[in-house]
Amino acid sequence: MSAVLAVVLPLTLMLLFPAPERYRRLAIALTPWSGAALFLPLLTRPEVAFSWPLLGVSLRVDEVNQPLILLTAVAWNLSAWFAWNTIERDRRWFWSGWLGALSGMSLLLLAGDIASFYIGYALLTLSAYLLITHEHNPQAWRAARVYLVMAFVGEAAILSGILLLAGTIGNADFASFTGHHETLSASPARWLLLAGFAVKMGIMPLHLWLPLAHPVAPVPASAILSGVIVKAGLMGWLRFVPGLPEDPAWIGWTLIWLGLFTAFAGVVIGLTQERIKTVLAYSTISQMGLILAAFGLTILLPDQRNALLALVGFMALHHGLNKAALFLACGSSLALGRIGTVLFALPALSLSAFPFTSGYLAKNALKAAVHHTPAEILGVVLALTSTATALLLWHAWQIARHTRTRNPSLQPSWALLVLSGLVLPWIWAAGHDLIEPVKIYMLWAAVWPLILTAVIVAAAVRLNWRASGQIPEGDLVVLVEQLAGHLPRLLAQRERRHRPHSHLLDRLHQLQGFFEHHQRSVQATGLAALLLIGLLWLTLWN
Amino acid sequence: MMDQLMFWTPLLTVIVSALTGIVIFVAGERHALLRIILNLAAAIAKLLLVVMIGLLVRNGFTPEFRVSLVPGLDLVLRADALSMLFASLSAVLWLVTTVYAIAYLERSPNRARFFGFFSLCVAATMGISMAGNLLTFFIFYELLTLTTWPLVVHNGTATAIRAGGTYLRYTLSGGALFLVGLVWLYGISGPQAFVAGGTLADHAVDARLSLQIIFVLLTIGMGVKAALFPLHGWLPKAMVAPAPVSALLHAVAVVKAGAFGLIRLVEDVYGADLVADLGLDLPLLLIAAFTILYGSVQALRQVDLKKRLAFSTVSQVSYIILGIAIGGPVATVGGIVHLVHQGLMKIILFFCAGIFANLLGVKRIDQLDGIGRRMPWTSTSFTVGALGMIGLPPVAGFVSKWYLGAGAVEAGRTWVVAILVTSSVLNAAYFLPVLKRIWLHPPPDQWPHEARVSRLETGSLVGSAIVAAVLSLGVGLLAGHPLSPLNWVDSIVAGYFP
Amino acid sequence: MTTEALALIVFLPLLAAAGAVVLPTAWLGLSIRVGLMPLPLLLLIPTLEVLENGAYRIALAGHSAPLGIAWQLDPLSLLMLWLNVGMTLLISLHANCSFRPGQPHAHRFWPLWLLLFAGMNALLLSADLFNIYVTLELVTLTAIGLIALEGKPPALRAAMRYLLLALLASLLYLLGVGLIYGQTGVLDLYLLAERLAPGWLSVTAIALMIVGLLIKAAIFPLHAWLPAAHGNAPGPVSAILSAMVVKVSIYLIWRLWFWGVPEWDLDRAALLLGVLGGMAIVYGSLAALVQQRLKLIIAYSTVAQLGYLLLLFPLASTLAFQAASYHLLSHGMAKAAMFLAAANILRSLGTDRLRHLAGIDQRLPLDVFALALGGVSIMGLPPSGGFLAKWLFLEAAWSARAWSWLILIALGGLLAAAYLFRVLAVVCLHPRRRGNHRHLKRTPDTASLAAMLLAVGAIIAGFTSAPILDLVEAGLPPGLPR
Amino acid sequence: MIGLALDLLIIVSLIGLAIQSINAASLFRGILHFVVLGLAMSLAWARLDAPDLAMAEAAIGAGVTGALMMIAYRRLIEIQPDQESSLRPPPSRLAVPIALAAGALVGVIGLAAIQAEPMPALAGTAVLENLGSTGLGNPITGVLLLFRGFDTLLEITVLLAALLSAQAVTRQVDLDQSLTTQDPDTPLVGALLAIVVPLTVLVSVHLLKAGGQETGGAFQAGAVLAACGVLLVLTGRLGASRQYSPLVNTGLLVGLLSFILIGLAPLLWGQPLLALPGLWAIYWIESAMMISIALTLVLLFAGAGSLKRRDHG
Amino acid sequence: MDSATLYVLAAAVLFGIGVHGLIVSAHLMRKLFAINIMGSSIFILLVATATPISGQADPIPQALVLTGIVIAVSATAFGLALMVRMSQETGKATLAVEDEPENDD
Repeated sequence: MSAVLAVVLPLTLMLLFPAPERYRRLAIALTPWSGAALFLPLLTRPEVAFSWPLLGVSLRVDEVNQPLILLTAVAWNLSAWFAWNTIERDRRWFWSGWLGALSGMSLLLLAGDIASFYIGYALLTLSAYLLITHEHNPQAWRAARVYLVMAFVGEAAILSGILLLAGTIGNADFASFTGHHETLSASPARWLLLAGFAVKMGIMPLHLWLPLAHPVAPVPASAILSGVIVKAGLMGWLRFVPGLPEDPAWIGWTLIWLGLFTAFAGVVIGLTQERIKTVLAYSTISQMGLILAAFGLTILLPDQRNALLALVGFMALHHGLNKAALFLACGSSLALGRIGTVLFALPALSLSAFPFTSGYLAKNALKAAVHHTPAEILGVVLALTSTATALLLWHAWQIARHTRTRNPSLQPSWALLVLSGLVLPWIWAAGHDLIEPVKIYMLWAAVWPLILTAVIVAAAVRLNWRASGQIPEGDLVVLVEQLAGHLPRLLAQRERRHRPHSHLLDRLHQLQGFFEHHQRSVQATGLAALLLIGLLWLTLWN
Repeated sequence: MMDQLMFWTPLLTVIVSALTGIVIFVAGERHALLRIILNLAAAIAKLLLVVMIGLLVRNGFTPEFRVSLVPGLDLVLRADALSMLFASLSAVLWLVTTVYAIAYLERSPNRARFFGFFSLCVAATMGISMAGNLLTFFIFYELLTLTTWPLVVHNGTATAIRAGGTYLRYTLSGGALFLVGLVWLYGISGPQAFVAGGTLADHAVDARLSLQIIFVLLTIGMGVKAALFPLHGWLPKAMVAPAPVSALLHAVAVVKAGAFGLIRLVEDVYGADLVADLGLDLPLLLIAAFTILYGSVQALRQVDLKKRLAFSTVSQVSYIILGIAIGGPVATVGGIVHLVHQGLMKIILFFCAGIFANLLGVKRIDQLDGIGRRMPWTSTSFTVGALGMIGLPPVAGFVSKWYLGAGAVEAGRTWVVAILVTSSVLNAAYFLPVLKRIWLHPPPDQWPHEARVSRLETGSLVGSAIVAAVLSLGVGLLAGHPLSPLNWVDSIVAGYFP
Repeated sequence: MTTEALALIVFLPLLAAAGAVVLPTAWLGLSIRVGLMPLPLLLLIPTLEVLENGAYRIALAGHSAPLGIAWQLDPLSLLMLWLNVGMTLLISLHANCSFRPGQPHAHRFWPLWLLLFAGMNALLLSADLFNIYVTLELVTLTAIGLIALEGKPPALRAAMRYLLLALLASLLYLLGVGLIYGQTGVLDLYLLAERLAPGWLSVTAIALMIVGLLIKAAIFPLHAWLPAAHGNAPGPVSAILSAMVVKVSIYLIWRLWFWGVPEWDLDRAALLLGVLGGMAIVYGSLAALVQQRLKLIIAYSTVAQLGYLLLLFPLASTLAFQAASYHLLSHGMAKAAMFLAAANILRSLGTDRLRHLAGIDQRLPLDVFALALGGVSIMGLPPSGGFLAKWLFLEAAWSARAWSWLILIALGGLLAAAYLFRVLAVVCLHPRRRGNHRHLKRTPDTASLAAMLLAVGAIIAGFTSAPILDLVEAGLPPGLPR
Repeated sequence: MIGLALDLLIIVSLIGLAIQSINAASLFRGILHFVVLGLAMSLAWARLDAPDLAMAEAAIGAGVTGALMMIAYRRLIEIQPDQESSLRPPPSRLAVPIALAAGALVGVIGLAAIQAEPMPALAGTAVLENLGSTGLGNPITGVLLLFRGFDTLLEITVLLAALLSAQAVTRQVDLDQSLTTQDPDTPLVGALLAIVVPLTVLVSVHLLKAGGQETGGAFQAGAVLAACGVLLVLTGRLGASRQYSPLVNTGLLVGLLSFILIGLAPLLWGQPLLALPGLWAIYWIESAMMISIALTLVLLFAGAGSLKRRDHG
Repeated sequence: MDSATLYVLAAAVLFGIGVHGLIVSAHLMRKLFAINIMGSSIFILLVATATPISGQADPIPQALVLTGIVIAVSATAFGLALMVRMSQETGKATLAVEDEPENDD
């Protein structure tokens, strides 16, 4: 029941929003708390199935979705408070989108079968559109357009994959996937699904929409877009394309290198950006690359699979909370002096894997996992990602310092989110045996990248390196847009001139008139009769 | 008593509408109230009748009416599960459309003619759904052409007349080929009763080529109405008709008659196995697939709302044909159930387009800006329909798409999934911008042509659209329910694939 | 009984015509009734006889065949008689409105009308080639008189042309009859079969007679007289001419062909006639497509539809016979309905130019409906007699594997739809000016009713074919393949 | 030999007159030639051993037709005195070939028919065999009234139909316009009529009576009687009328009615339809027909619905 | 060459003349002459080609021709009346195609 409530409550509230004012009171009162409904299933851990709605719906909470449910519940609810206080114009649309996205997110997280997951996913995708377009300015429209195009590219891949799966195993429960290993590993569905969900996650080169869309949304919306919604793609991976025992190593390696490439490329491009939310968006891309690398490891190292999967969930939780907190920072603080600085710095450091932060935990666990495996070399690379992240966040901080916000105010929800970003991952890690004992070399491994960062920063300041503005926001999308610019012309309807319809008839009329003119004379009929007599004679006479 | 009931009820469904039509003609233009009452009463009576027959069929009876036209040539009306599917769709949508049409045509001239033919059109549709053999099907099929033509040209403008001409050129030519095929088939194997799995398997060896040609002829005949490429040309032009007509043409009567006929042809005359054996399934599949894409691309190019919807229909109806062409139980379910789903969804869209045009004079897509604020309910209904067309859950369209895709994979035609997905993307490409305009753009200062209408009228118009929207949402949401069309179709298809 | 009934069927209208001439105007209505009304009842008696015992033959004046004239009533002629009687009665209902006794042309119209009726009945009964010639002349002369009755110049011209060509046709026929008599020494149609060997004189004779009849039947390319004549005649006259009069000529060709010379090798000639029929279908339809007047469209439609009756020759089977007979029947009713409806429209509008017909369906709904229903049957759309006929034709063509005829028949329906829907489209067009039809004259209800009855008859013919087809089958010439 | 020469002479004149009647410079001369052509035709019939036809041709073909044409011509020139100057003959490059072909067709058919094996003319033989039992001497009358009486019945119906049709197309307005010559009351006319009328009546009665045994018959007699009527009309003794006249109408129909009623009557006592009950019936019908035919022809001539007597002083 | 043959040839020539006249004459009365001449030629043919029965002329063809003559007269009389009326209505006694407006009412 709690699972159903978590899905249906936001949906109901959303449907109430277009209604006239007096019916909306209840909706308004409940909306900031609607995310909290997700805590209930987290506590009750339900497992329910209904046969009659749609193609059958089953909902459940299990190991895989737990961290993400937690993330969603916390980040969404706190962002909702934030939004409640800051969003002023056009609230109906904002909240419709917000609640729709929440409902979709909840459904996809809780879904236990293919169809339900897809329904949630589609709802999420569409509702997020409303969040992105909220500002109604040209940038927003552009971003929304790119978002929608990319979302549908992803959706297409996902739908293809899902239909391919459905054709072989029907609307299967995820729990039963293990029974279909052979089908799954051979099916192109897998690759389609991987690619489709990668769009949502912002894995390069499918990230086009992300650096455009995240910045244009209102602050709280950006927070959940970057913090939570991108994780929907991850959820898809975890559900649909978990690593299989038969998988060859190259799959793992491919994913890992793709993830690492995304991680670094995101940072490089992010460093050239001038708007803080854009920088943060690229940071998200980078971080998701990291998570992809971790996901790749689950395939590469099958014997550590379960631990690594838990780790991936943990990383998602950690990144989600902290990145959401960082985004909220853009909306409120930055001029608030010390408190603001602290509240910005804490999540930033955490993401950079500063010792004893949740990021540190994650990195440590990863490094431990690759230790003494063929992927050992990754240890160094992972450390370098911390350097890169730290650099990027430093860049963000630099921009933030020079940005003036109107009406700065300290939103408690922001502070709470920062706090939960510090605390919750630790609690989670403690509960899931993810805390490695502190060892010096590990500490050092966490610190040297940051020192490297400091050196680079110092050098940059000294040498006055400026890379800003060299790569446009959204990088590749500019090229794509230029190409796509020709499409409307191709599609444009050419008005065909309507030919006078009687043309043929007129011609026929003349012809018939001419014919009849000559036919009417007795002579013609006589001649015809004579000819006919002859013909008949010939044909009768054998 | 029971025997009599079994004999007459199928005919009664046809008679109810036909009689209504005739009485409306006779009553003439002046008796507006009588006409309204009669229309509604007949629609409700028909619905009840269909429900009753539906119950009979569900309990294993097969009501059948039979009369001989020429010795050896019977007119047979029989209610089986498939016919009840189509009949109930028609009955439900007729009721809704009647309410809509009464409000829509308030104060316009020639209403007696309109509603007369409207009723006759439904009678023909009923006949099509109940037809028990190919000849009966053909008779009502042609009757449908006849009765829809006056509706298409109802506006009486030169454009309407031209459109009507185009409509006839296509449908009557198709009908002629149909007839040739029918006679040919009759010559080979006698009257073609609809029997699950077909009856022609015995002739597959000695009359192989004939059967192939006949199939092509019949497919062309039905494909014209189903707007299969390249036989779809009439459909966009027929958009000049009043909105209820477009709605009826697209959702229930005409295109569906064609699609329904193809289902009958493939499943009940030839049988899916024989179609596959004759090598006809792949060409049909290819045509359907191409039509799906072609219709979507064309829809993308339209600026007129109704035209865009029309091409959308071209594309969507081919899903049905796609389903039966793929073969295999799952895809067949998807195809047949789309008959219902597409009907429900498309009728919303046309209702809404009609409301926009009628109340605000909005006909082009670029005029839709901000109409969502002015007409939230209509726009919401439109949104439901549009999302369903794209195939987004939980609207009904998703269910069909799911079954089609899964069925294609099951039948080993994986590439069809690509068609489905591409079509979905294209659908999104031509519907989402419309939705964006409706909801997110600022409204203009003045609407093109604002009509002053009574609340009752607006209520009936919008109400019909909402009912249709609720239905299509409901059918999708409750797809798993034992009484849903999906399960009904499941049981039908179980007969085809024992 | 049968002889008496048949005698009355011929002589009662004749007497009534005489009565209409000789009696004062006040008695005209009575004469009409006496001449028309009892006929269906009278016809019942021979019907029962024929159904029971097959063909019925009367030697007139007691002199049997080679010497005297015989009447022969077989199922086919029975069907034709019924058609003639039924159609004439229904059309008379209409004529009774436009030519109500007391109105200007009534006392001229009715005697001719009754003579035409009697002539047709005599023609259908006659088994004697020369007697048929005389009846044909009677029918032709009365028909032309009826066409020219109202004295409008186009009608007069049309009548004159018809007269000249009909006389030419009669001469050809008469020459043929003379030659046949020279060859066989008999004039009885049913005695020819065994006596007429396909020598080259007899071939010439048959060819002459057939061409003569083809002229009277207005088969393309000998149709030139028909559209103007049927298009300008008074409504009831157009109706009976198109529905029955032209068709009996083709009926006579059937008789000659299948009963007169059944033993001949006719394949090539049959093909020729079939081709003529096909050309008639195509040409008539195309010509109808470009006419600007309703009645001319319907008249050209007759030119086209007559072509189907010739398809019987190449197909030559039981099915084809049923098809042709059924076509004759349903086309007759439909065409009569259309002409009557057109006459009503013409009468109330003062014109039947297409462009003036816009929106007329609101004013004359019943007539337009009759027009449309008749059109449905002509197009061969179901459910209608026209459809069944087309179906049977197609089946016959299929059975004979005659693909070209099959295509032609299918195409013919489409062409018919093209020209008929052109009319209906105009009718549905909104009139440009509201006052377009302000000066409408009311049509009498009976006039519309007659049109409607015939139209409904044409539709109902789509359901009740069995007895008629059985009748046709019973009356087939021997030795026809199924 | 002389016969052949006579035949040739007749034939040449036939051809010449035919050409002239069609191609004569004026329409009037054409009519004259046509009437003479009729007379030549009757000579031809005589040469072809068909005296009945000769008689009929002379009376009907030449006489009545000629009179009808004349009166029609007169009506035409009242409307448009110059009948032909404004007419352009239809362009006809094909006329001669068609005419040649048609002529050749008829010629070949005729020659072939003559050359063909003589077939037993069953019907003709039967007529000659059965004639004896009827009491009639003229086989043609036998054929026309007894053996193929129905033809004759329909034939007078055709004549009636032609009259009715002609009446239907005749404009009724100018009926009362006199058809008479300028000066009807010349004494000579009266005297002439006093001789001619009884004479023609006598001739026609004779023809009628003769018809039974030798040449003659109702048609010939009717035509002669009609000639008398025409004369009366031309001299103004009879005038066209629009008035309904029971007498005229009864006379018009007495032939047809008698034939039908006497033909139907045998059914009452079980005899075959149209089996005439004896010679009296034949004569009765012949006489009635004669009157009807004569009246019909006169009415056709007068272009009128009825006739009425006119008194001249 | 007997007289029957001669008359047959005469009939042929007459028929040709009739046909020619029918075609080339503009005036309706001349067309009626032509038709009548054609009719006469056919009648001659019928009688001339009849086979005598034991020396006696076959009465049947003669009876037929007699009927034919009457019918021809009837038709001619009607044709004349029609012609007169046409002339009254249109001023001309001709069927020239040029006079007819197309599709006349």
